[in-house]
Amino acid sequence: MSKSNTKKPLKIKQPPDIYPTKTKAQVTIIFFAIVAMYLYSMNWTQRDMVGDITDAPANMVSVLGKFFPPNYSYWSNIWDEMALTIQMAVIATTIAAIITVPLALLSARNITTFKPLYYATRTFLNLLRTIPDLVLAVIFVGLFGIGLLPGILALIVFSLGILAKLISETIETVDMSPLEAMRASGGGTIQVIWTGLVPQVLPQFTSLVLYVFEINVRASVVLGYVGAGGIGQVLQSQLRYGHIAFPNAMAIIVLIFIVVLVIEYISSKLREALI
Amino acid sequence: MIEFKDVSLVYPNGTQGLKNVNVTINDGEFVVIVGLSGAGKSTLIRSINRLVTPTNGSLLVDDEDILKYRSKNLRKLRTKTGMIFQNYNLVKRSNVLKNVLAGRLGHTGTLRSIFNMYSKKDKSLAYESLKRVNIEEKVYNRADELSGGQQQRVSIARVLTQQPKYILADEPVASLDPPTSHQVMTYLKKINKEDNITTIVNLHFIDMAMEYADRIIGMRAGEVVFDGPASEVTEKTFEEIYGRSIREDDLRGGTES
Amino acid sequence: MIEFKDVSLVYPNGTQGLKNVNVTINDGEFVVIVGLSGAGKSTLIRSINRLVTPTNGSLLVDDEDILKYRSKNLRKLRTKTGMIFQNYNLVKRSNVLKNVLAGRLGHTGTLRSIFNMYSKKDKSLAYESLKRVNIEEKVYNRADELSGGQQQRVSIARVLTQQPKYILADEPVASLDPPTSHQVMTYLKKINKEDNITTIVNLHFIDMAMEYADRIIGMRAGEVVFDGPASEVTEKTFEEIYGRSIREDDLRGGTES
Amino acid sequence: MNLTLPPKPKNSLFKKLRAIVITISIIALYIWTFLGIDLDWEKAINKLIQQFDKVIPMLFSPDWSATGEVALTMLETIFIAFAGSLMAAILAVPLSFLAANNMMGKYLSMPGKWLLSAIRAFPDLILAILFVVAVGPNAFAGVLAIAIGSTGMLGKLFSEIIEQIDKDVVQGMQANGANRTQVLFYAVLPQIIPEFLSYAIYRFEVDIRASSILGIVGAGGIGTMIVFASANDNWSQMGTILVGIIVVVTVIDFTSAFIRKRIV
Amino acid sequence: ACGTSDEDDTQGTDGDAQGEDAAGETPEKIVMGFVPSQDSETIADTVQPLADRLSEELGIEVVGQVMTDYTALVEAMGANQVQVGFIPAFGYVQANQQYDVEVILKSIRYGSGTYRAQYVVRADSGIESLADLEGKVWAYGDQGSTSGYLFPANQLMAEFDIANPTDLETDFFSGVVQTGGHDNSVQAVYDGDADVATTFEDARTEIEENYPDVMEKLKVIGYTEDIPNDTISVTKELNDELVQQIKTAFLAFNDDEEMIAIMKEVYNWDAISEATDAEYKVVKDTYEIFKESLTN
Ligand SMILES: Nc1ncnc2c1ncn2[C@@H]1O[C@H](COP(=O)(O)OP(=O)(O)OP(=O)(O)O)[C@@H](O)[C@H]1O
Ligand SMILES: Nc1ncnc2c1ncn2[C@@H]1O[C@H](COP(=O)(O)OP(=O)(O)OP(=O)(O)O)[C@@H](O)[C@H]1O
Ligand SMILES: [Mg+2]
Ligand SMILES: [Mg+2]
Repeated sequence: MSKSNTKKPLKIKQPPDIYPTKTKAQVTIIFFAIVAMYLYSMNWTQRDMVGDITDAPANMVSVLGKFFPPNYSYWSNIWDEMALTIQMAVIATTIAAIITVPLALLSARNITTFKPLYYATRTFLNLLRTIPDLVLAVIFVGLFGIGLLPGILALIVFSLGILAKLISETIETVDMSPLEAMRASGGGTIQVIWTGLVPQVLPQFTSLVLYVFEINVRASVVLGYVGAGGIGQVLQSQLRYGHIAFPNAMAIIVLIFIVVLVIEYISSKLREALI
Repeated sequence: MIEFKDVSLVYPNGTQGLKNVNVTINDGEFVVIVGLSGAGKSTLIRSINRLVTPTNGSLLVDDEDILKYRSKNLRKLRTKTGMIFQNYNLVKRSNVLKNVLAGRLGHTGTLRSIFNMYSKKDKSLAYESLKRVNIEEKVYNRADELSGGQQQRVSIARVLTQQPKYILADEPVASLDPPTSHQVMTYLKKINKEDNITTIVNLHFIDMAMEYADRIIGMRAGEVVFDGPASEVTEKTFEEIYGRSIREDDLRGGTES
Repeated sequence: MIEFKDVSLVYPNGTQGLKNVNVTINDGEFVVIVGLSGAGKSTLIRSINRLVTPTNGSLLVDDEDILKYRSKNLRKLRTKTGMIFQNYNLVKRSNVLKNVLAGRLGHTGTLRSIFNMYSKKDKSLAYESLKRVNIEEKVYNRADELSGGQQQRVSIARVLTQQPKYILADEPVASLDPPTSHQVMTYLKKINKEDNITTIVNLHFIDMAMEYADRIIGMRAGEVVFDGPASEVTEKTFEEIYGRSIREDDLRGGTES
Repeated sequence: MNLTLPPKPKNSLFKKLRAIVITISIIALYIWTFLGIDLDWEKAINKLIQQFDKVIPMLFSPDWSATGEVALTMLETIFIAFAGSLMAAILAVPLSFLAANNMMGKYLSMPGKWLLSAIRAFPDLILAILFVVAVGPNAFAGVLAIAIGSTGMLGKLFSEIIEQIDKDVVQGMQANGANRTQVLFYAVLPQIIPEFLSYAIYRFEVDIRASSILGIVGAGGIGTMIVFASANDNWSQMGTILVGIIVVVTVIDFTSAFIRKRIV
Repeated sequence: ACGTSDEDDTQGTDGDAQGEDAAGETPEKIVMGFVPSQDSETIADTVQPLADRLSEELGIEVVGQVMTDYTALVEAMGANQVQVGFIPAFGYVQANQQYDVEVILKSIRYGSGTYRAQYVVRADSGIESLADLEGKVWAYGDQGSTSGYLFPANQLMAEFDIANPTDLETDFFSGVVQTGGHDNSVQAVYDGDADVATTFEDARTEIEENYPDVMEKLKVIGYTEDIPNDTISVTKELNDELVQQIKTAFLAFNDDEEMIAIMKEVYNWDAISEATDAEYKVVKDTYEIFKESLTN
């Protein structure tokens, strides 16, 4: 039992340093590498800068000032587009949430113990998330022509990548012991997942789906750039009129902001109801 | 009847969980397994319902070698062996009734269980089981609203609902305080006697083992080092099981579990 | 010396944590507090270093009423009372040495501690403390790489480094198995004797309390229901503390703690 | 054994009402959605059949002659995104503390949360205009735009991490007599730094992808190429761009995993 | 520069980019911003050849930046962050009105300094004149497009005496489709989603590759007034002498075989010619009309 006799005498002469030299060296090297890269990037990105940085804040403030006060009367023109944006987000989020379930299960290490399948799903999802939303939108517009459908499809694919990853991570953190108990009482795979896993992840699932819903509402602004419809497109064309339309643009932004806040509020209430 | 015939188990990482275990447990017995942490108690118990699979030897439950079982048979085996865990393993967010009904999973079709369509008989069975462990008034509480002892009683009710032939309990009282522990052990013993269910329990505490067991099995480093009626247990038995006297002032260099 | 004079504590939600507690703990004593879950053991211990603040009465530590203390004095008080927790409360991602040095925080200037500029004396003190609990070879391991018993020893080393006058330990062995528990208790006892540090420990288990305590305080529902040397503890004492005999077959209607 | 069914659950009226309200609202939402949106499937599918051959095969036969340009642009994008994300990561730290419940208290954290929300509400296009005006159309305007855009997101994520720290450890430090600053450095920071790092690195990846903003400010970057490739219907070039992005993001993934292992 | 330099600066963005206040000084560096016109078929993503060449001629460093949105460019010129801008007509008008930016040159495409917008309908639709458009569905790219929206809308409003664009969209037409681009607008008519599309002339060729019969299936029933081509404009802070030099340098490209080839290939330009603010009056008038409806 007494291991003390066999214990190697430690070489450290007291008092020791807080970190071993090797750790210190590694962290220092990484730190300086990051700082060096940062300085280089800053220098590089500023090479074409002509103006004096001291004017910057004043310039910004004067432009920002042109957005205020927001022209709230403009809201009456955009209810339809806002509604359309929300509707697109509802559909996209719903479909993404449904497709996510099998994908998330397949890419959760603790559920999919068959490694090749796990890695295949992971890789697929990683690739999916790599594609920028702008590219997705552009490709779908290329495939389906202009309209709501490509917008919705881009949102689905885009949110699928995020949602499946987040949910599979949630699944990986669940308490596996109830699942074991279900298995020990003779449950089949689906029964075990349904009775042991689902109740544990449901609140998280709901709040993540709502989070993605919020992202989808915001993303419609990007979709506007490629003409995939919704409030983003209105914002885009308003900004083209220059200053006189800036207050309109601001009104749009405020409206989006309010919608997102409302979603956040509902989401927190729903979570309370579920937990 | 459960028979271990020269059973060994090596975990994928090379740890020897069980080493040439030969044990026969007869129907209706109340067996307590004791041993240090890491001795292989859980491994032994979990072999019986194949939550882990021994790598050598044969393990007979009701005269069939369960080591050959595949999914279908496995579900049957698990349906007749109920299990109780140290941390109760309840679904914290589900209510008590739902947790207890989970004991019927092995008897219920997948679709029916997904839509919570348990038969009336199942539901009354679940309620009866809750009554037997005296916790029926919590039937609609969420599991995480209950104290530790109450949760363990719910998990006993879950096993009762399963109507098993064997009950395996892996340190059912390790997370409970002494009075509650005794209460839970008493329920287990009562069920063992009333329903004649063979019960195998892992325990850390020797005094409790002595009090409730018909028979004690001592394990150390994957091997069975003691096997006999509780009455035969002596101070020396402990030394064998724990590898030293338990009250030794092992002040320096005591190994960690 | 610690004196509770008619101390009561009501939590904001109305729970009565302590009720008219009158207790005096002398320097150098090794006191164990026992009681059911929810009896107020933690509340009592945490009052002493003001992690919670009693709402009534006065609590004297070294003849000063600490209930009046504000931030500056509070830091001083906490610097001289070391605390050990059930779940060790180590910073899991920091290494052992850094965790132990945290014991010096109360003695170290803010700036110095931010830049890890501890004096040589502090560092060797920390290392000595690690040696005393026999875990010096893990000095650069991250805390989460250690087993439970090892983590608890690190947290003892942290308290030793603090060179406190009092050690408060809130169920220091509740997460450990019996042999490891004995080891940890032995270290605590040894420090209590060698350094003459007054030590107050919460324990669930009566047998362990009996073995290590000079004096046992029993609590129930926020009140002190027993206070006396370990030698005076009898079967009846338990009944008083737990509100019933611990061996009673309270099969039906047993209330949960 | 006599059969007794468990009593029916008696839910509070409030809970029942709440469930009904939620169910009805959700149904209403879907009805509203499906009535409001009409998708012309037939047309979309016809279009798909007709366009499929023109887009998909081209995407998968990247135009390798554009490799050099894509590589160069990617490099530019990396510099810009790196500087921007690092700036955002630093800016987000104090903001996240201001917005964290357990640091500021429930009500004092509200302004911080609102500020972060407001920052996130600004679309790229407007941020781009602001920074072009501030420093001119160049890569640095891109850096600033990315920095501000990312600060909103990182600040929110960071504050959520802070809200999840293990309170026991904080209490352990307090019991040692540590003051607020010491608790911050000894108990809070060690718990949050690894997560902060992973989110910062994750955001760096996102910034490399979400570079449409860079086109608006004339910073070049991969976003400009995407816009032009789509405007000119140059799908094989789009393929090359995609390959470029996938390669870069994968490389970053591996490097960051390596760095994280060292630091965490 | 160019006669407006004496006007008061009302924007508070008077910081000279070089930190020198004298309008007569020559900047060390000129930033040239380029926004590819939406109303053109091919879109270039570089302005480098022009910038390099200009730099050679002027002996000043010239930095060229392509931007994907002209609102940003207009604002940048307002803050004098960009001194020379290649802006489409509509953007120029905004820049001129808000920041006194002055046009000096314009591009010549297909031998002309102007282009037109057209009305496209299905050949078999029976629509023959603008009057027949009443009650039909209108497809346009977006509301900021000069040829796609502003000019046709202006023309229709004038011709049928409609007060504002909203009335045009809701009362005159039975519906509108915002398509995001000229090719999409043509497509919408081709597919039957809209009855008429307004695009630059002749956007039908944009989709000819995919729909070889588009030229027969769709016909053009009318054109708008001439719209001036993209401008080359300068900020008011640039001194007159330098502006003159820039003008000369650009005009000299017309005589340079190599430069003409580049302009043709990359920007789809035939030549560069002088331009005055007066030529953009027609756009200004249009802008004025829309201003009204935007601000209420
Ligand atoms: N899944 C596993 N993979 C590898 N080794 C394992 C695994 N499970 C257990 N072991 C190892 O097998 C040995 C026996 O473990 P087992 O859990 O059976 O002990 P135990 O007696 O139940 O201990 P405790 O009292 O701590 O529960 C131990 O050394 C343990 O570390
Ligand atoms: N922060 C708090 N707010 C409200 N009530 C509390 C709080 N902390 C403890 N209590 C309540 O005060 C009573 C005493 O709790 P305390 O934690 O002191 O018990 P204990 O004896 O330490 O129990 P255990 O053995 O479970 O640790 C309990 O009823 C508990 O629920
Ligand atoms: Mg075990
Ligand atoms: Mg406690």
